[in-house]
Amino acid sequence: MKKKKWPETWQEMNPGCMVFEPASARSYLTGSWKAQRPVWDDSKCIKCGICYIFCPEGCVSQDEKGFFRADLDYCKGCGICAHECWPGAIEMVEEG
Amino acid sequence: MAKRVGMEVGIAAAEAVGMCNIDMAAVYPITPQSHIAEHLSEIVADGRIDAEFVTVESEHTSISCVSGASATGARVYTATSSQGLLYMHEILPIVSAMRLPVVMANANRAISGPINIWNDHSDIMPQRDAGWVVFFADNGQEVVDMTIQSFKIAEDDDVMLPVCLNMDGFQLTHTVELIEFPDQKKVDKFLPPRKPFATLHPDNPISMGTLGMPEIYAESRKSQDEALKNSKKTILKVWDEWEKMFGRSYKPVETYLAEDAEILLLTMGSMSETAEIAIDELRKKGLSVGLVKLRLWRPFPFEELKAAVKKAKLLIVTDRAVSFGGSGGPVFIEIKSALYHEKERPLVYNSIIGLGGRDVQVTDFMKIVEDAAKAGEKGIIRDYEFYGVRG
Amino acid sequence: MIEIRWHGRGGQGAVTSIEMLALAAIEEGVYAQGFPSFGPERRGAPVAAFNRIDDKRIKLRHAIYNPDVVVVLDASLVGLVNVLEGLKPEGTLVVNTTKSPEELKKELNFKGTVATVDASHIARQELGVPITNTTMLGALIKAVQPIKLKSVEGPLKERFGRLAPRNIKALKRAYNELKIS
Amino acid sequence: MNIIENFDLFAPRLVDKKEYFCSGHRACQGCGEALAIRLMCKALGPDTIIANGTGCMEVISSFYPTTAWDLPWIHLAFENAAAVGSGVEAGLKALRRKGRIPDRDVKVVAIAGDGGTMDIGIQSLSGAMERGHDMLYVCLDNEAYMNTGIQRSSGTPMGAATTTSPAGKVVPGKQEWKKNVPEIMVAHNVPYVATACHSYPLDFMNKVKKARKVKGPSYIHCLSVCPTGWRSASEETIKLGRLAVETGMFPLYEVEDGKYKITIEVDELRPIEDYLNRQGRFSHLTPDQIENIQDRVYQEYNKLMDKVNGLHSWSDLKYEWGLFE
Repeated sequence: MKKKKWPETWQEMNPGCMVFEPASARSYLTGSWKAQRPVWDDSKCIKCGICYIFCPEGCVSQDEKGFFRADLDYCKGCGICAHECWPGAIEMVEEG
Repeated sequence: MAKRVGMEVGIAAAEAVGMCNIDMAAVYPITPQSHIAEHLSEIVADGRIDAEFVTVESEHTSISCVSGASATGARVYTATSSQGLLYMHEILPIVSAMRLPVVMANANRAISGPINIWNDHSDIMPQRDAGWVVFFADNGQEVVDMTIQSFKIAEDDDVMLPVCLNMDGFQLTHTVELIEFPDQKKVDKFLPPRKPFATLHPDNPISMGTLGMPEIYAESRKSQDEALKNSKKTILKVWDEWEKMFGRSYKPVETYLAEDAEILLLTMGSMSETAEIAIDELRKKGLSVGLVKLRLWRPFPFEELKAAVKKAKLLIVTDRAVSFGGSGGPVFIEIKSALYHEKERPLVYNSIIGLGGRDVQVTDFMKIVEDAAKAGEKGIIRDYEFYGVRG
Repeated sequence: MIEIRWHGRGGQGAVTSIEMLALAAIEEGVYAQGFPSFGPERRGAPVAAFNRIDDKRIKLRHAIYNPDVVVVLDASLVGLVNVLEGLKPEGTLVVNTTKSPEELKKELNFKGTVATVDASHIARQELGVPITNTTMLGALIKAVQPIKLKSVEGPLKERFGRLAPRNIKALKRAYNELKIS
Repeated sequence: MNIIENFDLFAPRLVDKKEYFCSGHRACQGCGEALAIRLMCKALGPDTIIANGTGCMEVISSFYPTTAWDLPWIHLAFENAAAVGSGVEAGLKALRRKGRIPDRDVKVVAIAGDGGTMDIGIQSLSGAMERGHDMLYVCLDNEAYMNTGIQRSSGTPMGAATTTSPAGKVVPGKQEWKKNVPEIMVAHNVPYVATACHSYPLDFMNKVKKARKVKGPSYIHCLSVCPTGWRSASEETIKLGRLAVETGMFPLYEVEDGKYKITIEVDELRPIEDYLNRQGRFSHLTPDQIENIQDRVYQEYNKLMDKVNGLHSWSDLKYEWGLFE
């Protein structure tokens, strides 16, 4: 079932506009903001994790093999990971 | 056993808070509220209650601080007056919108300028639309009773709204008088520890005080308005329970010799009792006159007020604040608009009295009523008047 | 109802007087009010304070304009403020002074009752300080009997603790030494 | 040049993998402040309550009916993060003592921007620090009122152009020096004060962890690069933070029990042009004006180094926090 974006009626409002579901902002996909996306060249990656630590979105994670990927549903394409990757393993590629 | 004592009302207010098993209080001193702050801090310092007393650096912080504590599930209290209440103004509507059951005493005092520390209601009236439950107490006994009731009302799951209890500065706060303190065991039964609806704790991380986009802002306001209106049910229920347990009755609109009266005088706060004497005197002179006392200011008790005034020919509303450039005092404006659609309604006059500590004596009330009665007989529509102003 | 106005100076404890009197009256089972003049007066400035005592519940909330009794804690105030203002013609004036009541009566041209006692002297002897608020309470009780002398002991004990006996002694001396005309 | 000098290579693997400030928040691309919060939360861990002052971070994280926070979070207004935080602390303290909530160490952390801390919020901050609540306050300083459209605050550096301190024909940007709030906090005798920057994540997180352990008030002033307000490239967010430190514009230090310590040593300060030239907000400055700023940077840096080299720790002075605790 598709989650409603807004409560439809005033009766559905939580008291005090409290939000009871933590981290529910994940329902909003900021990936649509990006004009470029990071692409990893695993052959150059030393698995240092600097891309992970410096991502303002917290959308970079490590896969089973230890390589890093951005969750493109959330990546805004800021380019920090590519800029900070000192072995040069990340390249920003234009969207579309 | 209930205890009958002589006590300054400000001190008694703090003693009443001390009976409510509060967890936290933050009170910033301001005349004429300071005795509440002082005495409550003494109760805490002497270990008579187990609570945190936070000595804040301003009223803006006292209201913010108790709100933070209330969000953790604590029972909280603050008190203020005049400029202090105005300094809180920014935060007041946030507290109600966040549905935090803060209880606050307001020792009514005029607002600057010119700076004036004496009693009137010009501090609370600008807070009319803050979304709080607002009460007025007439005497020390009511201050004590209503302080205890306020916690129960505020914290009820059907309410979850802040409550402001108004008590006239000096006239009440600095007067030593007879007060009957209820029995602590009965108070504990009446007011068990708070059971919060939701709390700020890592065991269940919730977000409080979120951003409302245009898509939901109006719905959030509507839901808050409904909550405040709906709180009257709980208020009546709590007062009913109070009467059964402690014998003293409380109503949103109290009346004195009003049932058959052709002329009604309407008052709020400590002047109401003085006005009762004026009613007695006027009755002796043969005037058909009675008194209506407004105890509940928000949510406004429309039904009760309409019922109380519908048979009268003339209603004289006294205001203790000015709505500059408006059509009268704030209470008058409210009541006049409330009666607009009524088929049976009195002529409504407005006297602005008792500003900034100007004493209103029995003879003043009599003069106000007698003058109005003359004009009322002829059906004259009157503008509001500043009673007794020189010039 | 009896209405009392107290004159003192800021810091002389007129507020304590009105509180003690109100508490004592309430302890006796009647109704009482005590309230200060609501002002920003500081130490030394002339101040007033008020009591109402009645066997019915007191509804009046305004200041006292026509007192039955005026109590003056400090003789120097007599020429300074009009202590007779609004005092009922048949009312009572109780003053801390070395003067006799007859002398003062003549001086002020007052037709009602005047009572005097050298409360400063008593207070200095009994309390070591010329603070006359509790002493003059004894004078007032003798002059108009608003309450029984004994009723005031409880509130004084609660307020003054180990200093209470000395205050009670001073109060009783004023009660006994008061001259009335 | 090795761009990750002072950076322990594989340490990122050691940090808490859980995101307490989750994806889906609506901060600008390359937002340093969002990164700072993300790192801060990792250092704090789950037993934390956040009291947030109004500002970018509150707005971008709490679109009702959703929240980016996986921590208990409260927001009331702009200037009262410290006041709300101190209330939360007092409430928890009483409820814990009375056995109404689990007896567990839960840290209250108040956060706000530079405007909410250094200008409109300094009263509530000072009050809370003076009262000694067990609370960490983190100022996320992006050097202007970014949430309302880049207006000048007391955190804005000399010469920077903002929308209320524009680079005009006569007045070239802001004409006042940045207010030194960490020093004001030191003057409150707070047991722990530090400056930090998201560009030094381990240094920042270590400071947060240290502050978390303090029983009493602590303060961290975190420079947070704002590409939107600074008119810089979004990918240079980390680099700019690093340059701020390397030029001495924003030295990283901590003051523990009154004892100053530089935590990121800089052998020789780089010229401030390296930092200023990469930001549009300074692009109008003339060489003379830059030289003037450079002199002041040296002076402030030397003042700081004097303190680093000269002061005792309070613990040497047998200082104890609180009389009866």
